[in-house]
Amino acid sequence: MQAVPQNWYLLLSTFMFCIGVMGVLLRRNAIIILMCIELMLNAVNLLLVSFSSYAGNAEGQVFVFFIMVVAAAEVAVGLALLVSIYRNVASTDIDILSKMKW
Amino acid sequence: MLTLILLLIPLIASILVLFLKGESVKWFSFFATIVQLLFTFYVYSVFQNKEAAKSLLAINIEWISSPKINFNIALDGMSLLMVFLSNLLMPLIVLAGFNRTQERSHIFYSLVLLMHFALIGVFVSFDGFLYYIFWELALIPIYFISLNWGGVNRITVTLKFFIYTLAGSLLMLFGFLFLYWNTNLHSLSWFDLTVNHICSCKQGFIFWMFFIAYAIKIPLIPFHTWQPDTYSTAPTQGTMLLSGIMLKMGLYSLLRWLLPIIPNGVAEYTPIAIALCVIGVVYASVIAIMQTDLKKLFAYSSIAHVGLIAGGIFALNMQGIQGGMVQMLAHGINVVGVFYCADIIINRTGNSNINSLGGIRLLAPRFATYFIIIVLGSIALPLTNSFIGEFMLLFGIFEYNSWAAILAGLTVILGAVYMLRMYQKVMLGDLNENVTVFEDLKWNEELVLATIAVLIFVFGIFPKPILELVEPIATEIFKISFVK
Amino acid sequence: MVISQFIFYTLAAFTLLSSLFVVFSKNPIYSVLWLIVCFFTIAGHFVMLNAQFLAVVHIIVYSGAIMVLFLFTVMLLNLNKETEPHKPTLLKFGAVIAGGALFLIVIAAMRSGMPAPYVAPQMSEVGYVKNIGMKLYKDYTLPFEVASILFLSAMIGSVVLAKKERS
Amino acid sequence: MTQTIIQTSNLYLPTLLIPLLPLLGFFINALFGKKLGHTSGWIATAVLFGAFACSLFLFLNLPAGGSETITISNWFYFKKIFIPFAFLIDPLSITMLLVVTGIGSLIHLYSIGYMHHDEGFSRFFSYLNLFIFFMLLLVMGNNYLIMFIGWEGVGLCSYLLIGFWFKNQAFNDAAKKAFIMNRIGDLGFIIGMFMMLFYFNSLNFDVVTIGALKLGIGNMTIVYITLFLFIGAMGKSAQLPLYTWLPDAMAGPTPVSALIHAATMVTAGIYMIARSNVLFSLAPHTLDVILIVGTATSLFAAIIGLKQNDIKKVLAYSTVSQLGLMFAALGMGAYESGMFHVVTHAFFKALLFLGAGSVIHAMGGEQDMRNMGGLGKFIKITFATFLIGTVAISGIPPFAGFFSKDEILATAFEHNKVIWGLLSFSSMLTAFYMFRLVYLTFSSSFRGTDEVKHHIHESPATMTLPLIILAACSIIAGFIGLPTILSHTHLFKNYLSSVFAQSKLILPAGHEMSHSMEWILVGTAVTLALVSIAFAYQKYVMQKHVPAADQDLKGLSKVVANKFYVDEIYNTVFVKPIMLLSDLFLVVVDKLIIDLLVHAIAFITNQIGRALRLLQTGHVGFYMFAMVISMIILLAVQIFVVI
Repeated sequence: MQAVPQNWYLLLSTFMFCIGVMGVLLRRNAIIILMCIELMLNAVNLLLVSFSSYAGNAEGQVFVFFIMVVAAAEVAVGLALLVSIYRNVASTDIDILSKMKW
Repeated sequence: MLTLILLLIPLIASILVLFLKGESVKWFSFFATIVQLLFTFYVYSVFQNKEAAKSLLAINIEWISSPKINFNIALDGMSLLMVFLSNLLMPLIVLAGFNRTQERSHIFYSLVLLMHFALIGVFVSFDGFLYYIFWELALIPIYFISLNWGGVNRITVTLKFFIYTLAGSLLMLFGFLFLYWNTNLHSLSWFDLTVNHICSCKQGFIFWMFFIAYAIKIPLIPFHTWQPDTYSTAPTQGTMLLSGIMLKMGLYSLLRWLLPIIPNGVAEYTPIAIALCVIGVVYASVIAIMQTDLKKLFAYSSIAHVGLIAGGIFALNMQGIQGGMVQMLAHGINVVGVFYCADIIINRTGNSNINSLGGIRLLAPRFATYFIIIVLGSIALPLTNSFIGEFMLLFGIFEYNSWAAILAGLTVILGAVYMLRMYQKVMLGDLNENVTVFEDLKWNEELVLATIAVLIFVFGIFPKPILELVEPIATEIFKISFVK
Repeated sequence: MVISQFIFYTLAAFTLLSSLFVVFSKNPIYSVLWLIVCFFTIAGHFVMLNAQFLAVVHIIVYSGAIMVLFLFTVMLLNLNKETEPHKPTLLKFGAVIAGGALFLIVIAAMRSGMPAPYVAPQMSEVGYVKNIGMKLYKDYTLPFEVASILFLSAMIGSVVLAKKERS
Repeated sequence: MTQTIIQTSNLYLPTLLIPLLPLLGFFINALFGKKLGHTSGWIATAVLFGAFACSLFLFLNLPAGGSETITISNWFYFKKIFIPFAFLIDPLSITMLLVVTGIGSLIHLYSIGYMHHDEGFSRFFSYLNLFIFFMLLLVMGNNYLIMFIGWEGVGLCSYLLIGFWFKNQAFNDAAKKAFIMNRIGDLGFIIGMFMMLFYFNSLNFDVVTIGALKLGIGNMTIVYITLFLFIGAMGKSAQLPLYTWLPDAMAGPTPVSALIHAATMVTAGIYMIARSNVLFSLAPHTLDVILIVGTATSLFAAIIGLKQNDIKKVLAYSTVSQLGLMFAALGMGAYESGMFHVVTHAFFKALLFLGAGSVIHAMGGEQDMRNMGGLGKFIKITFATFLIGTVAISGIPPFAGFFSKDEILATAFEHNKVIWGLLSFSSMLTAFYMFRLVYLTFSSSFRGTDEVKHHIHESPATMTLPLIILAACSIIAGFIGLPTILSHTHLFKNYLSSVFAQSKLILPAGHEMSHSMEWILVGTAVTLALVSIAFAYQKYVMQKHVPAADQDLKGLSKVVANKFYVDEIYNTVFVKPIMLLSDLFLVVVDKLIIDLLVHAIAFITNQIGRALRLLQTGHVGFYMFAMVISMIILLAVQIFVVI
């Protein structure tokens, strides 16, 4: 029924992942970086689901489910952190946050 | 099974002590070590019966299947000797702490007992990996003992000691891994390793890995610089543990994990090892002559003595090996006595410089008597315990090379020089102005010193049981390690 | 079966484009919005892969919860085009090149591990709610419950973090 | 090989009792001495008389020329080498036993009086008993290791007794010096034992002897063994170059000087060589060395003795000189003569020391002869006995010293005329300085303060009785060894003949000396002694010459009075460099080189850490770049390198 070769999914998710990486490198706004991470996570999700479907194995989808759980928790905590950082330095620019060295 | 009990008594005691407070801590520790000592005598009686011993003393359970690591503990003559030494000294070390106030004594004694556990573990394990675990475990309690209860400058000194020994252990671990992958049995069991030698081309490499680890622990020249500082800084009971038992770990390991495992490697590098040992004997003795700090003087004398033991072991002949074993026992007893005497003096006078002491014999004649007995024991007067060991060791070295024996024999002269010089400056003469009051021995001090004095004579006059105990294993090690 | 291929390509194009927009939009608000689009297309992919349950959950969790959170935060912090910090141009080039290089190298690395170009399609029903439900509640009960604890702690954590500190 | 069988000979019990009695005395005095008070001295003396009685029993019951080994246990063993704890009873050891216990008990008796006022009274007697115990072990052991126990043990007791008054650091220095000098010799002894173990696999006297005989005369192995053993003897018996401790050892109480540093311990070296006579006979080179060292020591010490003013120092140098004479005898293979002189010397030298002790006792601790004089009037018994001792040591017939000395000189004349000349000269000097001592001390008028003069008194009976007994012995002891010109049976030689029988076979037999020649030699010796006595009389009695104060000395006499500066030379050549070396090792090698290396390693690690931490910029962007680039590199490596 599925006429799309799995390779395409691989390529797609890899490409998406790389876009996410590029975004992380490119932007300085912490919120955007967080979003790019979501993008990367989704690329992985897509890959997992495609494998699960093609192999007829439900484990992959269960895994994706848990990734979503983690992603949701991560975003919640991450954003809370960002808000509290913003409250202190009035910016979300990651280059300002360079106190953690040596 | 009996061996396991021997191993567990200190561990359990170490945990239980944590729940006690005040004076009961000391009494409980003392009680535990005495129980352990009595039990050792029982084990010895079982050991004499060869048939029963086999089934009762050895345990070999698979622990980790891959890599193949077994929980393999057993007892043979040499192990039993070392266990006996530890268990003999432990009550004395605990007793030495009576009448002394100590902060957080329950933690202190817990660490001491934990150390005891680890030391026994080192002596009874017959699996390389298990042995390594105990070897490293022994380092932890003594580190904290020196760090928390030590003297001036303890942090730097303890760190130096810790890193020194750890570096050596790392090499040994590396050696063990190398050994594991390069023997065709893929096992670290002592019984396998002694039968199934690694290709002699690789033994030289392993020799250095192990030798440096042991040379640091023993310590041999030039790996000794941690020792004088550590001895003078650590609390007395720590020093007694270190010098009395922990050093013996290195010597014991030479005999257990070096000679029979890689005989060709040992045979190849024995000249260098003996040269280091013999030079060390003279070098440390000469330094000891001019030392003014009491504890440092004894530390250097200890380096000289253990250098002689190691030299005898590396002579690779029967009397050297057997003499080494006997001398380990003797040196353990003597060095503990010597350091305890030093502690009594320093504790009473608050002074460790021998030039500002003197005339103590006038005030404390009983202490002076015990001290001179211990001093004579450590300069190996006949009929004291270290004479026979020293005689056999020197003869062992003599058989290897007569010039080396003459050089090492200088310890006979130099030992007398520094010990008598020390005794004269500290105990004899008229009272120094720094020494005005010197209380004679308290009951616990007298008990410790009297025990040591008795032991010095007992093992000097009746050395035969000890020699017979270690003879089979010494013969075995000699046969395995004898390379044409 | 051209239709499914057509749908895939369209969705894929949308996915990639929207994610590129996420990265390159100047205004954070637009990034968020494009991300929502992206998530929807991914949900579409899930449907295509017969993973209906996940598709629905994806929309609810990501587009519904997470993205709202993002949007809310962006607006709360009043981030806009003017406040948006920028990297030097050289670094931007570097980032693009690094991303491209990573893509190439990952593809190259996967080359040997790629499945055959055409895999016999499997009529799978694993993505149905019933199957996933059985899996989750029978085989993965413990992780499922642990996940709820994770959520709880995340919730408490974010409340604690976001709460205004009294000084 | 194992000798575990316990002999049930009738000698077993007395043999065992001989060393055990003094040991028992030691324990009683050491543990209960404080409570016993002055009784402890009597106990110590009693046990020694018991030991003497046992020795006499052995002497009477041992069949002539026989020997008996009494094994107590197997002390220890390794490999195939067994070291038994066993005693050898033969004429040689019985001779020594009688000397040690006999003179020992007299000196114990004397000490009761001498040490009466000392607070360490019981301690003194416990040490003395311990010393006797070790000395008996030394004498009785049937192998070198048992002998070595005694050997080191007497060294220890000598250390304890020299430093008996431990408040005085100079005395302690002397004690330490004695112990260390002895230890130098002991190292030689140990090495000798190793060689015996190595070549003969045993330390038993009989086994070693048999093994050595197999190797034959002049074998280098035996030469080395005997040389090392001789080093041991040099230390113990105060020969050149290790003699310097003996004069210093006079710091101890006078009975100690008499017992340990004159009569018994210092003769241990001679006993040891006599015991291993076969070995030494097989090594002619060693015998030559012994002869030269002995002669040199005898002369050297006699010369130093001429200029000493401390009454005990004179006796000490005379002891060194006499020991040298004994070694010279041994070096010529005349073991019996050496042993004979040991016995006679033990009597008269103990007598002299005890007499000196009595003088010091009378003078209230004064030892400088320049402050004495005219004491003969005050302490008559002491004077009389001391004079007998002096005559005996000077070699005037028929006193004991004459016979033994004459025997040695006769052998020397036969052996080598130069040696004879030197030894004769040395005994002439002996006669001179001994009479110088007597004249300065006892004749003319008193030179000390009135306070001291008032104090002078004769010693109590416990002190004078031993003096009288010893004086009697000094007169008659010589008759056990009459020279051939007077008698056909040399009792002493006959008694010991079984011990030295094998050596006699090895050594080249000397031709019998003609009687006329012997008479000439005796005449020469006596004349020389009389001449030097007359010379001393002329100088110190007629001219009333008193030795000058130390600072007035000039030239050669200053050098001699300062003992040829040997101590100072040793100090600069050995002690100072070792101390310097010690500091050098500690400061340069330990602290500088080794610790520098260790610290260098730590420093390098530290610096690397310092450099690497700069990578930690704190910029998240940088970290992410680093991460991605590392990922790329890793994957690239995986693709292009590994595959």
